[in-house]
Amino acid sequence: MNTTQTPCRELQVLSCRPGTEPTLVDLVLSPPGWTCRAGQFVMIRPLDWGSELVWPRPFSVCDVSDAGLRIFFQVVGRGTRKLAGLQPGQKVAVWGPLGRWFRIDENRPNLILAGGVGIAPFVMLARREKTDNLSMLFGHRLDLCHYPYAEIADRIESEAMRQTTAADIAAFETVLSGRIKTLSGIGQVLACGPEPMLKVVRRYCLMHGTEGQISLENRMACGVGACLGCVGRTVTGEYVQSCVHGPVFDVRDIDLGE
Amino acid sequence: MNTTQTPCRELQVLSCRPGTEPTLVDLVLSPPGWTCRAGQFVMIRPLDWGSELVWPRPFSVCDVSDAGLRIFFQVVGRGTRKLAGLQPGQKVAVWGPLGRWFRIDENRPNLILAGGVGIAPFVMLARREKTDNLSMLFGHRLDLCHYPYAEIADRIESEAMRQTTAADIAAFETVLSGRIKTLSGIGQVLACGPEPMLKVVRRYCLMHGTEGQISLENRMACGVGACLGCVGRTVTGEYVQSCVHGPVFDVRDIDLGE
Amino acid sequence: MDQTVQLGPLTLKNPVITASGTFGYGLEFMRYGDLTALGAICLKGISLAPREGNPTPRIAETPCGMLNAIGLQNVGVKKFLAEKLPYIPPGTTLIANLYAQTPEDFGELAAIFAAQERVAALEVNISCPNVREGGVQFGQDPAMAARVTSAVKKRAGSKPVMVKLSPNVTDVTVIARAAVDAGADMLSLINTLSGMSVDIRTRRSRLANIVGGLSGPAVKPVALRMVHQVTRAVQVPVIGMGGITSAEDVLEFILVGAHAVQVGTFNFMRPDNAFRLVEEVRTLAESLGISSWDEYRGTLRA
Amino acid sequence: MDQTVQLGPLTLKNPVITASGTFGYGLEFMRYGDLTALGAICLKGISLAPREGNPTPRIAETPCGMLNAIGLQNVGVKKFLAEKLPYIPPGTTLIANLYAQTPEDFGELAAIFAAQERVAALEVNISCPNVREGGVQFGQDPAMAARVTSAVKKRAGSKPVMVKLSPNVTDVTVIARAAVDAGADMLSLINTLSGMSVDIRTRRSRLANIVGGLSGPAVKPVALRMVHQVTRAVQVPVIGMGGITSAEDVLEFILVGAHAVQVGTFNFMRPDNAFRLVEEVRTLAESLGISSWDEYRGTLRA
Ligand SMILES: Cc1cc2nc3c(=O)[nH]c(=O)nc-3n(C[C@H](O)[C@H](O)[C@H](O)COP(=O)(O)OP(=O)(O)OC[C@H]3O[C@@H](n4cnc5c(N)ncnc54)[C@H](O)[C@@H]3O)c2cc1C
Ligand SMILES: Cc1cc2nc3c(=O)[nH]c(=O)nc-3n(C[C@H](O)[C@H](O)[C@H](O)COP(=O)(O)OP(=O)(O)OC[C@H]3O[C@@H](n4cnc5c(N)ncnc54)[C@H](O)[C@@H]3O)c2cc1C
Ligand SMILES: Cc1cc2nc3c(=O)[nH]c(=O)nc-3n(C[C@H](O)[C@H](O)[C@H](O)COP(=O)(O)O)c2cc1C
Ligand SMILES: Cc1cc2nc3c(=O)[nH]c(=O)nc-3n(C[C@H](O)[C@H](O)[C@H](O)COP(=O)(O)O)c2cc1C
Ligand code: FES
Ligand code: FES
Repeated sequence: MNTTQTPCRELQVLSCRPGTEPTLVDLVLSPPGWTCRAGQFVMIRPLDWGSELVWPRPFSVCDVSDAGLRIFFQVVGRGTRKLAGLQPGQKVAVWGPLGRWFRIDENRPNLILAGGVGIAPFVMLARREKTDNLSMLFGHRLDLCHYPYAEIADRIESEAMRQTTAADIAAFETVLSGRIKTLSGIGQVLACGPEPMLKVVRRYCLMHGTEGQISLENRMACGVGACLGCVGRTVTGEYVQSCVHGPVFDVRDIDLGE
Repeated sequence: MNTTQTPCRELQVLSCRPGTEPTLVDLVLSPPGWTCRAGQFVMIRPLDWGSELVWPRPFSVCDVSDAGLRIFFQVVGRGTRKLAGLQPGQKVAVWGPLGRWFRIDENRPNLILAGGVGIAPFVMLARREKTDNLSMLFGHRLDLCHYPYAEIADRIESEAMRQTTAADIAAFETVLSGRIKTLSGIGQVLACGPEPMLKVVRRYCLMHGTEGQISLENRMACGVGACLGCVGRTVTGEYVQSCVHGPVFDVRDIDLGE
Repeated sequence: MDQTVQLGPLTLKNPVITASGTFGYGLEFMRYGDLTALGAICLKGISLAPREGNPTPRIAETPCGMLNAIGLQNVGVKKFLAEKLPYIPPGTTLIANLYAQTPEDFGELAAIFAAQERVAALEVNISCPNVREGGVQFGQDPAMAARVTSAVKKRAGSKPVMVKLSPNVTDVTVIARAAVDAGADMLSLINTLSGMSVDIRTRRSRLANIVGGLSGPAVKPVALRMVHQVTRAVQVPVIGMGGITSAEDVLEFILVGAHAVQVGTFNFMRPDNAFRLVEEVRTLAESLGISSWDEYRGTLRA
Repeated sequence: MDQTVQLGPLTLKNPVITASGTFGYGLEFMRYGDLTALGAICLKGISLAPREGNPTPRIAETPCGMLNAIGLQNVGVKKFLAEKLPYIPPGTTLIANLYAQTPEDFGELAAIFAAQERVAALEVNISCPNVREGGVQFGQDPAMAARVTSAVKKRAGSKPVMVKLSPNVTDVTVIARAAVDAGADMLSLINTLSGMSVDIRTRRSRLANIVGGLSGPAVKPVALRMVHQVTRAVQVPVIGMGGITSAEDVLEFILVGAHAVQVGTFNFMRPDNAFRLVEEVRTLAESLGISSWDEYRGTLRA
């Protein structure tokens, strides 16, 4: 096997910090030597996982540089719980970068809509894009200090809204709708977050005729286009694999089953 | 459930030292508060094992005191490999003490025959027994410093023989045979070690009419007498559970399939 | 929440039963918990005459599971009644697990247990090789399953009869219906899946018997599917099992239609697991706002 | 050691084949290794017309395994030949996996692939629901298995025909013999075990299709047992699969009698696994002093 051919690497854990909010983890792996675009993802599987959890886990690339490959993730189940326990020096199989990315239009306003850990891919985006035409609206449940929000807000115009009550959620939706409407015909939104949020984004994009890109989080077994497990349904009724044709899709193309 | 009734404890790892010979591990767990006899064993299963390895693992109690429950084990497969990676503070379910123990006859010579990690149960025995009528012959493959040999040799008369070549093994067998013969009618042997060694011990015990006790290491699923997986065959052709009727048996009772 | 489960005439304190062959005669677990707190105990399979069982090795560990070929070693019914039964704490709900090689012997055994006040129900293990017909199992042939069931039912007196189904069949509902039509008061499933494990170095099977029965979490998806199928095919209560190791797993089986569950391999993972499970099931059910098992059972949405 | 495996007229470089539905059209894995280094690739199941597959969710993770209910989504044979086949590197040994709902359509597909020089053999997936007979699968009925096999065989020209067996049967040797008697040149097994996984909170199946197929290490003991049974029941080469995730696993299947193996779920665990496995199998076999597969195959001791 030609090793220069394979983008499947065994990277070392450089740090794994569950922070003060233990459900949010900042994981840094040794530099993979990849170039990569915001919105692309990697598949991750520690070498010592055995076979109880057969699948790797998909995560957006939060950032990648000479300092390493950074992943920002939330503990939601067995796999992320195990990943949160990674120790420096442990080895992790990683392949990628996979899938399609967010496409910025530098000549028009680009508004990031991030929800919770959906903020991850935008760390790299904010660091790399030199345009003034980029801003962010961030919805979050936990205290802002637990997210890499400041890193982004230092570079681009950002606003954060915390959602703890139903009233907060309704308020966020109102702001979302307003921002999306404002961009109609003159800009686009880039959205990443939980599915209910994506449904709201899609509804207002269609309602106001605003262009947008959304990143889907479908269950994935392989990440490389082989299992056909990760498919989303298009508005024309076909199934498309989100690992190769996504995870970032045009908001108009995907049927989120609303 | 009445917790005073259950001898199933969740003990903390106090230390887990793979030593300079990484296949031999000295594990100390927080004190279980049991009384226990040499030759008895415990079943061990770390709380975070998940279900890939469904069974707990059986180990002789190497020693137990206020300092903790000590296990001395060899890495031979997946379970022991995982156990060797235990970190201080991790929790382990432990139940025991289980099974029957070595019975010393203080009025006659008792010769310990230990092979490799089969030395484990005799650490406690040597520490506790005040009799002069106890001595040990130890066969080992790795350098003596990797085993708790000195702890025993400090208390009772001991001899060690290293086996690295076929000639060494033959020499050990000759010594074994001689010692067993010497004890015929006047003393007994207490043997723990790999099955080939136990077969040799048994052959000479029967040949010379020497009394003896041997500790069997049969595969165990439960350790408590429920699964009927651990049975050994008696000379009368019955199956007996080694977890409850052993692991220590009278050498004359068990058919080792020679 | 009221944990009670009604299985026809039989009332269980809760839905957690320990599975036959994995909990001995209960006695082995008395150090680890209160037997009377369990829904019931299915006793180790018992035959008319003592059986010495299969040669060793009899067990092997597999990914998320295990194989066993114990061969139904047991002390025989006489010795069980004399030397084991009297020592099981009163108040423990006991289900006898019957094993025989002919329908007639199954009937004999049923008659013996029918006379035992301490025994609440009979479980009929039809997943055993039928020596008279060359390796085919009673549990793989609907006609034989029916014959065994009616042989037991005829002699069981007032004891409810639970027939335990084998998963090693093309269509489990065919056997299920045959057993119910022949009088089974309830069904339990699954018994073990036939499997193998070999050692590439010694070139031997890890079991002296070559083939053994697979149990543990590995089989849970197959078990859930079969329990789901069977609960929709018959009207009698179904007791589900196969790979249960958590309160969530218990609720999964009830969700697809089981009245109660049995836990097997889980008892080996830790001897107090069954006792802890009773509590964990209660806590989980309450946290989900379930007010009775009747309300939750079989409510899987399409 | 010479890794070559002879499957009737078909020679493989080594015994490691990637399983249908888990390796796409091969193209998806070109970044991760050299396709021509594999024993062969079983292509994703292909039907005459394109199929959109089942609704989502289609996959679920289970202990040491996974369930899938993809529903044979595929681009159809025409598009495959035009848009996929030409891009697979020359020198890659390809096995087409055929899926149809009638014996006639199976025959049609076979005829199309018979004309394709690039295709080395045909694998017939008979574990699919037979819509005409209400849910029974071709692979569960010996008569239907035979009909499909001969329909394919008649139109397959010189291509060897491999029939892929379902494990969801009482006696797999009955189906195996039926397929061989109908002309199968070889057999492959096991396809997935029918299973289920449910969410106790949403009260839904984790698969939109409710039921799915179980694969991965969890099923290995069942797979080994069936491969062992089948290799003793028929004379044709048998390709074993089910839960293989290491070189040891590969040798286990060969030890019980398989000529070659397929690896499925393992490809998802890491996309270069199949390539690495080829090397690991070689190393392991050499370390055991095996000089040819013929020498090692089926040498399990009693
Ligand atoms: C392209 C992509 C990018 C992602 N990026 C991030 C990220 O940057 N940070 C982050 O915290 N999470 C991200 N996710 C979600 C993340 O993959 C899941 O939270 C994680 O896989 C959950 O695994 P688990 O074992 O803890 O959960 P379990 O529920 O135990 O997992 C069971 C199975 O379901 C899958 N699964 C469960 N939840 C999700 C989900 N939300 N999305 C996809 N699969 C899921 C798991 O991968 C696993 O296969 C991303 C998902 C995708 C598809
Ligand atoms: C009563 C008793 C006391 C023991 N005391 C000690 C001790 O003090 N120190 C020590 O190093 N070892 C001891 N052993 C052996 C120890 O239990 C095994 O080496 C260990 O279980 C191997 O587990 P594994 O997962 O690494 O091996 P694997 O081969 O991966 O295990 C597979 C299965 O086989 C069982 N198994 C494998 N080897 C043995 C064996 N030799 N004996 C019993 N079961 C085995 C395992 O428990 C497991 O269930 C004792 C065994 C018994 C029965
Ligand atoms: C060691 C062992 C012995 C068993 N003995 C019996 C038995 O005597 N009678 C019986 O009906 N089932 C027997 N079984 C099957 C179990 O009762 C149960 O059906 C099976 O293990 C599946 O459940 P589990 O996955 O929770 O273990 C035995 C299982 C094991 C593991
Ligand atoms: C996602 C997925 C899709 C599959 N699609 C097919 C298919 O199209 N045709 C087929 O014959 N088998 C298909 N299979 C079955 C596999 O080829 C194989 O028989 C099974 O997964 C067992 O092997 P494993 O345990 O190594 O995965 C599929 C399996 C999976 C997991
Ligand atoms: S994750 Fe397998 S095809 Fe997309
Ligand atoms: S280990 Fe289960 S009976 Fe002895």
